[in-house]
Amino acid sequence: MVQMTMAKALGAGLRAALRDDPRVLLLGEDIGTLGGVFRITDGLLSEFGAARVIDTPLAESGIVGVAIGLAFRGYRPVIEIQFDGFIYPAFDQIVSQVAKLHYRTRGAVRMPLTIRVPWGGGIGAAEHHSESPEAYFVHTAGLRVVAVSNPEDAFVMLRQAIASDDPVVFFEPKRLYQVKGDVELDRPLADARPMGLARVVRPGTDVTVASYGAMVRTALDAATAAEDEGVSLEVLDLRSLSPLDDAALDASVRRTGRLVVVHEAPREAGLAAEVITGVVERSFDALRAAPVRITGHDLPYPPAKTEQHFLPDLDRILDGVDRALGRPNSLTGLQP
Amino acid sequence: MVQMTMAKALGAGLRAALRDDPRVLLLGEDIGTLGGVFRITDGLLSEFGAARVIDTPLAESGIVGVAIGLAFRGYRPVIEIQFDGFIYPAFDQIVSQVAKLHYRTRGAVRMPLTIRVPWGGGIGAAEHHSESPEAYFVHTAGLRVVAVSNPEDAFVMLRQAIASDDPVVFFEPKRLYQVKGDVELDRPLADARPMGLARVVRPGTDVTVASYGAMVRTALDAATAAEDEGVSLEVLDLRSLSPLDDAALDASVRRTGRLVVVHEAPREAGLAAEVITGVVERSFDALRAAPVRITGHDLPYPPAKTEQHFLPDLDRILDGVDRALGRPNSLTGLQP
Amino acid sequence: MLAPDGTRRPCPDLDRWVADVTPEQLRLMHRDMIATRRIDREGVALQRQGELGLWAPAEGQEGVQIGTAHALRRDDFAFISYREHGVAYARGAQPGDFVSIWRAEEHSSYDPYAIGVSNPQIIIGAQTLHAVGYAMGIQRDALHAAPGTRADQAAVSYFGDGASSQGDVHEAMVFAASFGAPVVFVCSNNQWAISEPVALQSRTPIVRRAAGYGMAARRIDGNDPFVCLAAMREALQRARTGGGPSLIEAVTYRIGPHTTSDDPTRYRSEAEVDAWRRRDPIARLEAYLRSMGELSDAQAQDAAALGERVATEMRAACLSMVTKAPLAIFDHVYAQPHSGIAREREQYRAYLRGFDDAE
Amino acid sequence: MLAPDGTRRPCPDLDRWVADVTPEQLRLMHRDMIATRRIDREGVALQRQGELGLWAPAEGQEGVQIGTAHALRRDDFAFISYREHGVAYARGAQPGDFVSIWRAEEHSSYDPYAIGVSNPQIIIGAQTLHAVGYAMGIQRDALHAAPGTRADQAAVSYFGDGASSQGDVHEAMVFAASFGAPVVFVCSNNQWAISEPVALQSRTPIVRRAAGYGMAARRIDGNDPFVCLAAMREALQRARTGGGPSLIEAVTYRIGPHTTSDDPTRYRSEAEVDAWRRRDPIARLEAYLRSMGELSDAQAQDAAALGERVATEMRAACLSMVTKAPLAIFDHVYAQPHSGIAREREQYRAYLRGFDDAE
Ligand SMILES: Cc1ncc(C[n+]2csc(CCOP(=O)(O)OP(=O)(O)O)c2C)c(N)n1
Ligand SMILES: Cc1ncc(C[n+]2csc(CCOP(=O)(O)OP(=O)(O)O)c2C)c(N)n1
Ligand SMILES: [Mg+2]
Ligand SMILES: [Mg+2]
Repeated sequence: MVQMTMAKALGAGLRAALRDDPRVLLLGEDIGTLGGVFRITDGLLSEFGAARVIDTPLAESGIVGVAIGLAFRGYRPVIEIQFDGFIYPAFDQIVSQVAKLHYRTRGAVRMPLTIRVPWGGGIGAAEHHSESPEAYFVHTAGLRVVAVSNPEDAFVMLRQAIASDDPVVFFEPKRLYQVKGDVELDRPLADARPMGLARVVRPGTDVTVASYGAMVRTALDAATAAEDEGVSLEVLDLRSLSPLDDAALDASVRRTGRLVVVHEAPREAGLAAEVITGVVERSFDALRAAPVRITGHDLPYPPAKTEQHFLPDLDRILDGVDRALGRPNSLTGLQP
Repeated sequence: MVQMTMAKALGAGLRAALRDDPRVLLLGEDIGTLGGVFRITDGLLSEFGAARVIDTPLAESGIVGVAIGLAFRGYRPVIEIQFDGFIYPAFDQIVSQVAKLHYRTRGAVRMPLTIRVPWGGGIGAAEHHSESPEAYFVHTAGLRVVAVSNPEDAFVMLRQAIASDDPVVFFEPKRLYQVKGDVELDRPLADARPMGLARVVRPGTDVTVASYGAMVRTALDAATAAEDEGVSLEVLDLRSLSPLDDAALDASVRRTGRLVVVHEAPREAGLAAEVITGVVERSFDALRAAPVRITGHDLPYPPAKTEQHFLPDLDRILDGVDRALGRPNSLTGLQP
Repeated sequence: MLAPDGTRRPCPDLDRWVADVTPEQLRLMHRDMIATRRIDREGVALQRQGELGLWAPAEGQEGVQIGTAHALRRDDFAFISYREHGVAYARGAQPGDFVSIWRAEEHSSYDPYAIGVSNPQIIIGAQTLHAVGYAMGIQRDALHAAPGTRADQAAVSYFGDGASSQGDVHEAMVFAASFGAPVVFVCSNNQWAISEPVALQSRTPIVRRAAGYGMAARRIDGNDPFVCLAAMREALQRARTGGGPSLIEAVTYRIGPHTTSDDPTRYRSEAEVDAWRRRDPIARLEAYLRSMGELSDAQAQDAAALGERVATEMRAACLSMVTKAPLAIFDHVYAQPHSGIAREREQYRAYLRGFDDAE
Repeated sequence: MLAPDGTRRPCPDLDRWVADVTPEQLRLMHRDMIATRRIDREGVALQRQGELGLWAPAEGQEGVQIGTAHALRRDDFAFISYREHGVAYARGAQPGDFVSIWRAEEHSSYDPYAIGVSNPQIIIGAQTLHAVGYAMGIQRDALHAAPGTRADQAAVSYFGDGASSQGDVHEAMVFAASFGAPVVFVCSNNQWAISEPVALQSRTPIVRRAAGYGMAARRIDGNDPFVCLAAMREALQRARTGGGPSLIEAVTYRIGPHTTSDDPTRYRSEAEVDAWRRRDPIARLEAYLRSMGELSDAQAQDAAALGERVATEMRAACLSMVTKAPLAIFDHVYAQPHSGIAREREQYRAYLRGFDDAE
């Protein structure tokens, strides 16, 4: 067990994958000499060479498209999209090709791509550098989508994603890159928690707070604060956004009867709607109150000086908890 | 009042818009001499000339990108995307530019684009020709999204979309193109039902069935069939997918206490999740049972010979109605 | 190389690439072109008879498809569009393979690895990037190739004149040039992208794009199968020997409609089509072979008979196709077990069972 | 046109385009270059002091930015990237305009229509298409221009060497050529895209791309402001007179880091930077003006003083910036009333009110 930042854990995950499987290779902008703008791939070029750590021309559709061709040839490409907001030029190749080729060819062609996306806000960045596009990919059948919230998961789930024979869109919360945590570097991958399962990161009894990525920490902070008020929150880290771990969600909501879902992405047709609708479909009888969404607003990401008004924080989560508990809250007295 | 197909009604809408506003122009692949692969723009090139009915090079990002530039210059471009599945190459320009430019420039630059999308399945087509990508755009703040279900709405809402100062993604169900209906060609636009409002297309008392596009007809058929069994369905045509007409949804659900949402698009993080979650948030107390989704499966669109197993039909809707009513249904006895 | 009337003209640039070609090889090309056209005609007929939803005819383009395909080695890999069934046929696709997609039974038919041809691509231009990536894979495999094994495969990407406008095709050329990838881009410039003439895509020959990437290129008569073979051999050899990517613009013509749904009378004249009919690639090779005394009537009849056989098999395969079972739509969405799809399949199974019970 | 040491060399191709340029005009260019550099230095300083989140320096690229911008007419329109503040300055952007984005107070500052410059584009290459569309709008306006009104505006798009790989830039050139749009593409090839050398994007000069579209083009010394002016005038005149689009590849160098977050020592040598420092565009124009006796010490001091004034104003504007009120984030999402945003704003207003009440 060692302490390391998420950035280092991701680098360690890539190194392990490159070492363990000669078919793994990395593609991206500035991932070579520079080691990536976040230095996740630092040192990998000199360790594994330019044939496996590939600085690409500046063209995201091209990156994903050639990765598809490499997968056709038996490789397992791991792509770094430089920032969340730069994945959209590759959308067609991801949605029409990566997600569909295995289905199209009835299994003849596998697409074991991993698309790493430095992700989300809270870092004071310029426009297009704080996006949370995960719902687009969750809505796209044929992809798996995961999000990590701590260095251990980053290290393990990245290797699981690379080992997966299905394409995985892998979301890395930028604002946690420099946060440290314990990482077990030597545990065999086979012994690790499967990528598709959620995790109860704090057990509780009154309200389930389901979240993922950077918001898990905020939810944990909210749970600590709530405890002071005598409210016990169960915090669930979804980890896998597609497929969702329905069993874990249902089990928690059946215990608490109340649900708050938290994410940075805008609300409309966002992931919280899927989580809530799924719980409603399966566990309507167990719900003691309407589930609550605490999310980004339905705006383009605002200028970073105002991003604290966009991003869910501890107080907004607690307000949502109040709603879920039927206690006075910000919406009390408002028209619905 | 005249009878015409939806295809003709759309053509009439474009003609009226071109006639009424010299800043309106059309862009797309094969929309000129050919009149579009669906002949929606038939005759418009000869009537309005090549400066206003523009056959473009084969490049969707290019089409949307130059339309943005035309909007910068004060034009109101109307784009035809040849088929739903070909909108993805333009995704970046739509999501990062069309949706954000007005916000980015604090209102200095308007983006009154209309992006017409021949849409959905049920026409026996090849891969990529039956997609239902609406949720991607609903999740994108800064866009308005509408879907039409009959010739009258097609004629009116297309002109409303073009007249809107905001960008509108306009979904046209391909399989209704040749279906006829009454169209009032002379009613002033100002007197028409606003684009943002839903419509109760069949009042009922037991279950609300909310839908849009081609599925509205299927829902109406289901309502007729249900009536024979003594069940009264209220069929709501959402029309505006973003923003949703919450008031109409709530009013209906508060009457019926039960909700079934129907769409062709895959379920996961699809629009039904948004509709249901919104209703749950606002009208939980009025719900007498868990709302139900009847949607496409979470697959890439399958080969058309099997599409009837993908697309919601009358029977699947009635099965959903049974679920909403707590009557025996296909899920009875299954694990959740 | 071959004039429209089939006379052999010297082509100093390319002659050496076909100096070793035997009459037998040319007869094989001729045979495959005949079969390709016969497949096409059967496809159109089947569509008219309601057996296929759509067909995208390649009539007139057999020269570039068969000429270039015959330059390929077994272990090369071609990434094709929806109109390149000639390439697939020449590489070993079976008659039934051509109908399952257009009958909408499947999204693709043959196993790409079995014949070294990708499933036909519908998204315009997308396959060009896949070819480049595949070629980059070839480069990487070569680094670790066991001594004595061949590591000099090439990838090919076919695409149309309309496709040349797509950003993906540009990015494919950028990547190919940047990495010196062993790939050949074959642009079948058939003058039309549905109703749009090539002049709308480019005011200058598409071949000139290559120089902008520092890529070798040739513009050839795509209705001359011989020159297609030669230019493709040259480009493949370049790829195999570390010379990097090439672009071939094959000037040809789509004699038929864009697809069976298209009505080309709306946008082009019969006179134009007729002029191109007189440049028919099959007649051209046939005239050449005949003038050399290398195609007997019996041989020509054999080729025609083979074409008939292929067409008959294709029709039989078409008519005997059985739509897959409903639950099969849930297969192959993922390569590994997936809780979401498993549940949906179960739910749909239960739903369908309700109908059985009802009966 | 100007050697690195400032001596005037004949340039037969382009001399006529600047034959009428007065020393006063050159002094104005010199002044704007000084101001641009001063803005840059202040931007970097402000970032280091924690007042800005980021700054993207243009140091070394003032020649192409100011040289080309001075060729524009008031009624032309430029679509720029995040690094073209020199263009914006020359067109009339105010000192405070340069900081609000990098201070993350706003996504854009000046009114694009007021100065004929778009908001700076961050998505690489996206703005090239906007310029082409704008130019197509110019063409259409010209069809209905009232007699005596000017209808011969041009659009310009600036972009980098890295951007040249993006599909959008290709599609922009395809559309521009296809429609003969009055647009000038200015590629500021500053040798680097963050850490990637231009050779990774293209093995051949980017200017050669133009011929592939049938577009006129020139590769020029981007550190020679005079030749930038000349080439831009030529290209603009082509646009204004129906000659269609042009590409200018201006060979220049990014002296600073990609942004203040970047560490260029990881990927390039000091020697390389030094070599380019010796080709400084400001020193070059200054030497030329001095050699002509057209820049007195007083005039040089005036230019420097103006630069100081701009920097001071920029700093003052920066430090006095007030972050907008929380609810302002809901403004301008839509141009017309929107039920969704209205409700969200109300809900957030109520939420914030809870804190007031609490206090
Ligand atoms: C991205 C995308 N846009 C549009 C289409 C619709 N479409 C199918 S074929 C075609 C024309 C293609 O022309 P070309 O590339 O010249 O190939 P050809 O059909 O002539 O063989 C178009 C526009 C598509 N399939 N994909
Ligand atoms: C679509 C997209 N991908 C990636 C980025 C990240 N990025 C910002 S600037 C840059 C390099 C751009 O290089 P170049 O076009 O040469 O312009 P320069 O920065 O040198 O002026 C990159 C990769 C981006 N902004 N947009
Ligand atoms: Mg073509
Ligand atoms: Mg650069």
